[in-house]
Amino acid sequence: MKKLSNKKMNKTFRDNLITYGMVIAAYVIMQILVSAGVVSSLLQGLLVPLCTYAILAVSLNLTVGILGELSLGHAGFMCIGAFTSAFFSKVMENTAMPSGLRFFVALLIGAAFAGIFGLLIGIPVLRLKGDYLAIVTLAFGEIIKNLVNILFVGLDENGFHISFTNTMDLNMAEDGQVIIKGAQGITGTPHDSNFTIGIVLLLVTLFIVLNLIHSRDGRAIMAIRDNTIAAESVGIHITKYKLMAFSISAALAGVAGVLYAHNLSTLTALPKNFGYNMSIMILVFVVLGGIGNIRGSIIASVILTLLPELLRGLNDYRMLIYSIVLIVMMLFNWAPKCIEWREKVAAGFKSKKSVKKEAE
Amino acid sequence: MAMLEVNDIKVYYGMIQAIKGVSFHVNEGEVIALIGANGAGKTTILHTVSGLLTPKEGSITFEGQDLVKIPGHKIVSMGMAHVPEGRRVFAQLSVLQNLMMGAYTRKDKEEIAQTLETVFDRFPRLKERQNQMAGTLSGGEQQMLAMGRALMSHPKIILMDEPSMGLSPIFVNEIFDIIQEVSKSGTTVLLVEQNAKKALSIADRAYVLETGKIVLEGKASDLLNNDSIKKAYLGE
Amino acid sequence: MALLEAKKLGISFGGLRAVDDFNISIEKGELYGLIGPNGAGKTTVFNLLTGVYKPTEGIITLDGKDITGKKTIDINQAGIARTFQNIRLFKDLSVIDNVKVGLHNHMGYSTITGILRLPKYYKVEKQMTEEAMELLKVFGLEAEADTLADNLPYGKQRKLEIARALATKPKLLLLDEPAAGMNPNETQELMDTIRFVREHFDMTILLIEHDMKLVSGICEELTVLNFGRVLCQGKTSDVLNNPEVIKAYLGE
Amino acid sequence: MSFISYLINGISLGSVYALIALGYTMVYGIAKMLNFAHGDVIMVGAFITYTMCSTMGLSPVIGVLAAVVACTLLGMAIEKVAYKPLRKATSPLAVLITAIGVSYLLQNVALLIFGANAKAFTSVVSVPALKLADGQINITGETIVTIVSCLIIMAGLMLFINKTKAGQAMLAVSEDKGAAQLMGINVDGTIALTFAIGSGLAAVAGVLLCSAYPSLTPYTGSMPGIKAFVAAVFGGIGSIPGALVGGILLGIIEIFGKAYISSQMADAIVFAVLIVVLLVRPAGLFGKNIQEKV
Amino acid sequence: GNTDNGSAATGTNAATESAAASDSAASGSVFKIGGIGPTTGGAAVYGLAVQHGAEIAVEEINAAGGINGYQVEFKFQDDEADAEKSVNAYNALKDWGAQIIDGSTTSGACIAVTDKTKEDNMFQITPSGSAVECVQYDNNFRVCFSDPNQGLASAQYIGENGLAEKIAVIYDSSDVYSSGIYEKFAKEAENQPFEIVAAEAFTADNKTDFSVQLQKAKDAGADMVFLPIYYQESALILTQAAAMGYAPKWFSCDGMDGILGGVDNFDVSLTEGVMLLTPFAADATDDLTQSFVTKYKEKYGDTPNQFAADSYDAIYVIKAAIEKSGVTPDMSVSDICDAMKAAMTEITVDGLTGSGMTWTADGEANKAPKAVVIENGAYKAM
Ligand SMILES: Nc1ncnc2c1ncn2[C@@H]1O[C@H](COP(=O)(O)OP(=O)(O)OP(=O)(O)O)[C@@H](O)[C@H]1O
Ligand SMILES: Nc1ncnc2c1ncn2[C@@H]1O[C@H](COP(=O)(O)OP(=O)(O)OP(=O)(O)O)[C@@H](O)[C@H]1O
Ligand SMILES: [Mg+2]
Ligand SMILES: [Mg+2]
Repeated sequence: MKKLSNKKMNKTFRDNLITYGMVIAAYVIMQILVSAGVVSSLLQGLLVPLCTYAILAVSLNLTVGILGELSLGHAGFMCIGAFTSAFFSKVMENTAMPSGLRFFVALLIGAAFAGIFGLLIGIPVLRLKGDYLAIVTLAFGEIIKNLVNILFVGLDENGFHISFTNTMDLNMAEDGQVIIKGAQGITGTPHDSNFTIGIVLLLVTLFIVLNLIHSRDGRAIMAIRDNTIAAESVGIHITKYKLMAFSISAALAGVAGVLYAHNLSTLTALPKNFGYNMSIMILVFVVLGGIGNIRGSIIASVILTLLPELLRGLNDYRMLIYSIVLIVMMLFNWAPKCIEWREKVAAGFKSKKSVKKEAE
Repeated sequence: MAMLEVNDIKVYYGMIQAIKGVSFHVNEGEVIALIGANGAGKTTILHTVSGLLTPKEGSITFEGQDLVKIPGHKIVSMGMAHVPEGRRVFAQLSVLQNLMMGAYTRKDKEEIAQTLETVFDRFPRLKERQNQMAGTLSGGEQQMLAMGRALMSHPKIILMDEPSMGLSPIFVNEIFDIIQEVSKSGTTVLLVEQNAKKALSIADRAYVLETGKIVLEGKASDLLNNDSIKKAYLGE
Repeated sequence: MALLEAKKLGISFGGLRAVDDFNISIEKGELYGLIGPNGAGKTTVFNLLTGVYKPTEGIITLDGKDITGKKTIDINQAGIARTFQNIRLFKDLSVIDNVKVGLHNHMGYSTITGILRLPKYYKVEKQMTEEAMELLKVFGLEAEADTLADNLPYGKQRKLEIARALATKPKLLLLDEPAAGMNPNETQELMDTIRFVREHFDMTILLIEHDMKLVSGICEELTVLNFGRVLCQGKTSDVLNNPEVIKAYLGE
Repeated sequence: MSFISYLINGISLGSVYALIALGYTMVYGIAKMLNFAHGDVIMVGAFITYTMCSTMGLSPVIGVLAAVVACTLLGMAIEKVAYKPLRKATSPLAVLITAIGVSYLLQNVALLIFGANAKAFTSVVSVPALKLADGQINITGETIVTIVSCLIIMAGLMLFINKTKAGQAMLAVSEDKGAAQLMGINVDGTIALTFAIGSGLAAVAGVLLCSAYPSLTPYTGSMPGIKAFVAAVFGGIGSIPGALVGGILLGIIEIFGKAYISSQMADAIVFAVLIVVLLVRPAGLFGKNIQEKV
Repeated sequence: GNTDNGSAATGTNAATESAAASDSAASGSVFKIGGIGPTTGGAAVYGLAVQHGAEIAVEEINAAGGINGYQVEFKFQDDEADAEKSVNAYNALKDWGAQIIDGSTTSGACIAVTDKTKEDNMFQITPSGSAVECVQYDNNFRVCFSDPNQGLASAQYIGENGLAEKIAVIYDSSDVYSSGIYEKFAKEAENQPFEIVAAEAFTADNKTDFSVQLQKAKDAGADMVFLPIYYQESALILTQAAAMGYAPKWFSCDGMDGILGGVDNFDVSLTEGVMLLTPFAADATDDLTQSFVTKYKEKYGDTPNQFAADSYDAIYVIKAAIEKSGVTPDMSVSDICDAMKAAMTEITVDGLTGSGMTWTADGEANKAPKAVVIENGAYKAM
């Protein structure tokens, strides 16, 4: 009988290996193609964003798929990770700190701040349910965006100055440097992200999320998702595990933010990149890839990030086609009729194959 | 001709075939029992008859009309009511609202009021609780509500899916009495039950279902004395 | 001393007095039945005992310790586990994982150990698997260990709920209508299982049931609830012959 | 005095939110889905009226009627093509995502047809403004019409849902589609009707939104859509009076926040108040906090 | 679709794309200019204007025989006003074989692209990226004014001409352009004889209702409201102010340009008396403007705004720099850039947005902001 569950262990193990393998293979192939000079600049430029979005999707899947709560504020955590880390890197830019170490510390700072915010926000938020929880996460995301947009931070010989109105209110000394300039955000963040770092961070994210899911804590989290009352009745501490999942998810979104911030020389908190639109976009990756399906999240985020770029040839019709493709893909992936049809086709395919085998 | 004729239906859930060619018929005025183990497909058959599921193959005729071709919601107004498994009362509506929902297809307000009276007579507890939210009723109370709701449409035939589940012994008896009364008042009954003994004792004929197929049929009294039935379903 | 003692429990919902002046005392190792008409308040009593509802009056002690008004998880850790009238499994987890969730508080390792897959992770997970399989065997579920709980047939789902409750290593097990939806044969089998659980795990069991065959077959003592109040309490055979009980509950 | 004009401005803004939230909450309450495309249906309604009235010079009445009819049909079409196939999907999130797809689709179609330039919407309201206290306080005709429409629509919806058979059918469908069908209710028809009503209301909301704030672009609907979502949640999502009260409160909070705390932080203030309210009343102001029976 | 000028491979296959790119570079018979800006999303109006302005210029140039005899190909890419997408757009243009960039349209996006053009040493001129950092490298130039420049100029102009004593500012705190101008304006106000009595913000998510901002301005007794924002929001503000019976003087910057024709169906009488510093006026009577506006209306059905004019000029600036430096399309991107960079400080361009424009090595255009006031629905020099 033990064999049976060994088999299951092996199956998840194999499943995870495929996921890691897929990422590593993509990395190796891309590196070979890049060094062979056959990869377009567009695609090369997309490599880091692809890693960023894959990390975001995987991390949100922890909240949506594993914890089972709908969050519409994920971009807010990304925003916190991006701004705190970019701030640090900017402050440290002209010091003796080697850039590798600086990025590593920035990464820790971004993840830690996002995680702490996740925890702080999670405490009140996770008491709510379903769509109420969704709207409150959305609200938090928007609050973060709004506050970052009017945040001014400067540094001079007297230390840091903070204001929520304008640079003049910082009362800085003449030689002071304004690091975060409200809507203008942070400019000139050192360009420390690259594809290799992106892939490593994606693998680390996968490692954390997959291992968490298949551990005692992951089981507890999924139990809460499936039936809170029953989970309580067997002694699972609901708040603790909800917060754990939520803040790990937030911290990983922070990591994506760090990657994002160090890939571009400007960092502004616009509705486009850190607003609810982005949160929803990440949710789209998760749902399209399959709720709770980690590998699917990666694939969906890659497809949906590449799609609008590949459609550039269509010019004005680009986003129109994109939206239609999104709807069609959703129907194809989720509509029960389509699923049935796909299964039938797959079954037909299989039986043909086996018939062939028998014939051989 | 029989009132309800089910002819060689096959029903699937996605790729899984739950009903593998089932035929049976119900004559007007009869009480027919459908018994079988857990997962045999009893609920699936009732769902197919009342239009919640569509058979992949086969036909279902009710009073000469082919039900498969008729949109599910029209079946009620033809005179068929269904007391679903697990009651499925509208939890956030009041008891009274639930009952009125049962009369959705009927127009005449006075007749509806009359039916309501008879339902309240039959289930005094429902009258007491008519303004309580249905979701907070106890299991037994919900079962009464589900039956009352079905009766509100004034059906010619009523399909009941395990109406005695979770009920107290006295109430099980009561439910079976009610079923008999309903039958006596002229309504045909198709009854699915785990409590095979009770079901067979009030039924005219019965069908025994095993993993999606009918394996035995006959007069209820004969089946009650059938040894294999006794062993498999009556716990004797 | 009794394992479970409840005195003068009461709760209302709006104007409805769902449970009133409820007293019960269950000795260690007993197989105790709680019966009564539909809506009498049996499930509500379970909810009071397990902290789902807070009693507005009365006290509950388990093994001498006051557990009145405690949270569900604390009550579980104090030693009460239950099943639900409307089955509540972790439906997207496998059968064995459902049981492993039940083992959660008895075998553990830290989050970090789990994420980093330190040796302790493998050791404890192996132990958990073994222990969960033991439990599944008791209920004849070992072949389905890796199926999703949702895909189990109804009867097996009920059994899995019991296995999960047992995994929390309770002193007292509460079963809410374990035989509902089972046919007589399946019920017979369930009775054997309940007896086995009592012997094998040295368990005290309080169960709600409407199937009189099961109740008279395995319960040693009974409490009958009617309109939220105790109608009658005592030895099974006495209670079942009590005319008031016959009138209110059993019929004829 | 400025307090009163802030209050009036808050109510004006809030009544627009409320009007949108009514349609939103209606669809949510019955179809149990967050229709993220609702805001964009509003935009479509406004564009239709704009085209009819400002471009073709037809009378406002015809313009509004055309918008209502067109949006009703549009809502039903969207439901049929994009939502209905997913009704039985294993996760309710699937249809949420197609709604987002539909939202993008409507925006981009409008962008191609009407271009990105803002259009100054000509108000369809000819009710004169109400001037009080020597003209110090000014209640615009648009505000009056919006509030009156809100009240009429709210009352109409409540009557419809509680008193008509179709309305009762909606309640049943929202709880259990299968059981509703067993009552003889046409589930598909009922949901289509819900979308039809919701989208028709969206057209009215679009016209009044743009009459009060006359700037129309393909993206006009998206932010008010989100705000209306917030308003609906505020009031208790699914609750019709809740949508009205939630919308108006949201408008007042937004204006007071800007006026007395900080105009830079207006968004943050609104959302912070929302969070506080939900923490105190987890199902919104009018929402039923339904406890699961164990 | 109006962007069909780009005829080179736009296939989805990366390999063929870059092959095609090197192909056409080798053939070297045309100059390839890439444009970047939002053509979808909330800022689409600006990106489309930039696209259309440039397209007209390119058409004219090609019809007149090209630049130094070489034809020009122009391709425009959508960036949704987002920094990351803007870099993608730039990379897509690179793959197409772009040698010169006209963009990005919005400041944040533009700054991100400057990094990339710097890396590649590609010549970049932004028509409208007004933040300081948009021209942070030596290969970056711009046509429009910088934000601080406009803030400073506005404050000085108001002060020197004694236009107002008490000023209220309404600005977009979530927008780089608007908050950039406001900052400098507020700083400079300390040196000027007027006082800022109210500074009220709005955000991209909260730009429907301006009643509070206006009420505050009114209550503070402001005799002038300074609007360092775009015309779309300005139109709403003017409408709402009129509705509440508030009639201060209005002063604005180049973002206001477009108010006369940019908002379809807008009641232009509301703009009577609005003052703005702008380099472009669509109803100016000079031949250049007239011909541009006519062509634009014909082709795109809209009145061009200042973004379109800036972009039109940008193409002519590129032309002037190419002619001055004598670069040819077969040269490498970097060589073209180096030569054009040097030429930029030597050229003088008469454009829609200024006559006699010259550039400094740090990328800024020298042109005097023209102060205009709207009278009878038309700009009039002040
Ligand atoms: N929605 C579903 N999807 C997939 N399979 C299903 C579904 N519903 C039922 N089944 C399967 O179809 C078969 C018949 O189920 P059905 O519910 O009809 O049985 P039943 O005889 O009513 O059993 P019970 O006595 O437990 O009510 C079972 O094997 C069941 O697992
Ligand atoms: N949360 C609640 N709100 C309101 N009333 C409730 C609630 N829970 C239970 N009740 C009421 O309390 C009474 C007792 O309910 P309970 O579920 O305990 O009955 P029961 O004895 O378990 O019945 P059954 O055998 O039918 O399950 C019922 O009348 C029920 O309607
Ligand atoms: Mg069944
Ligand atoms: Mg009960």
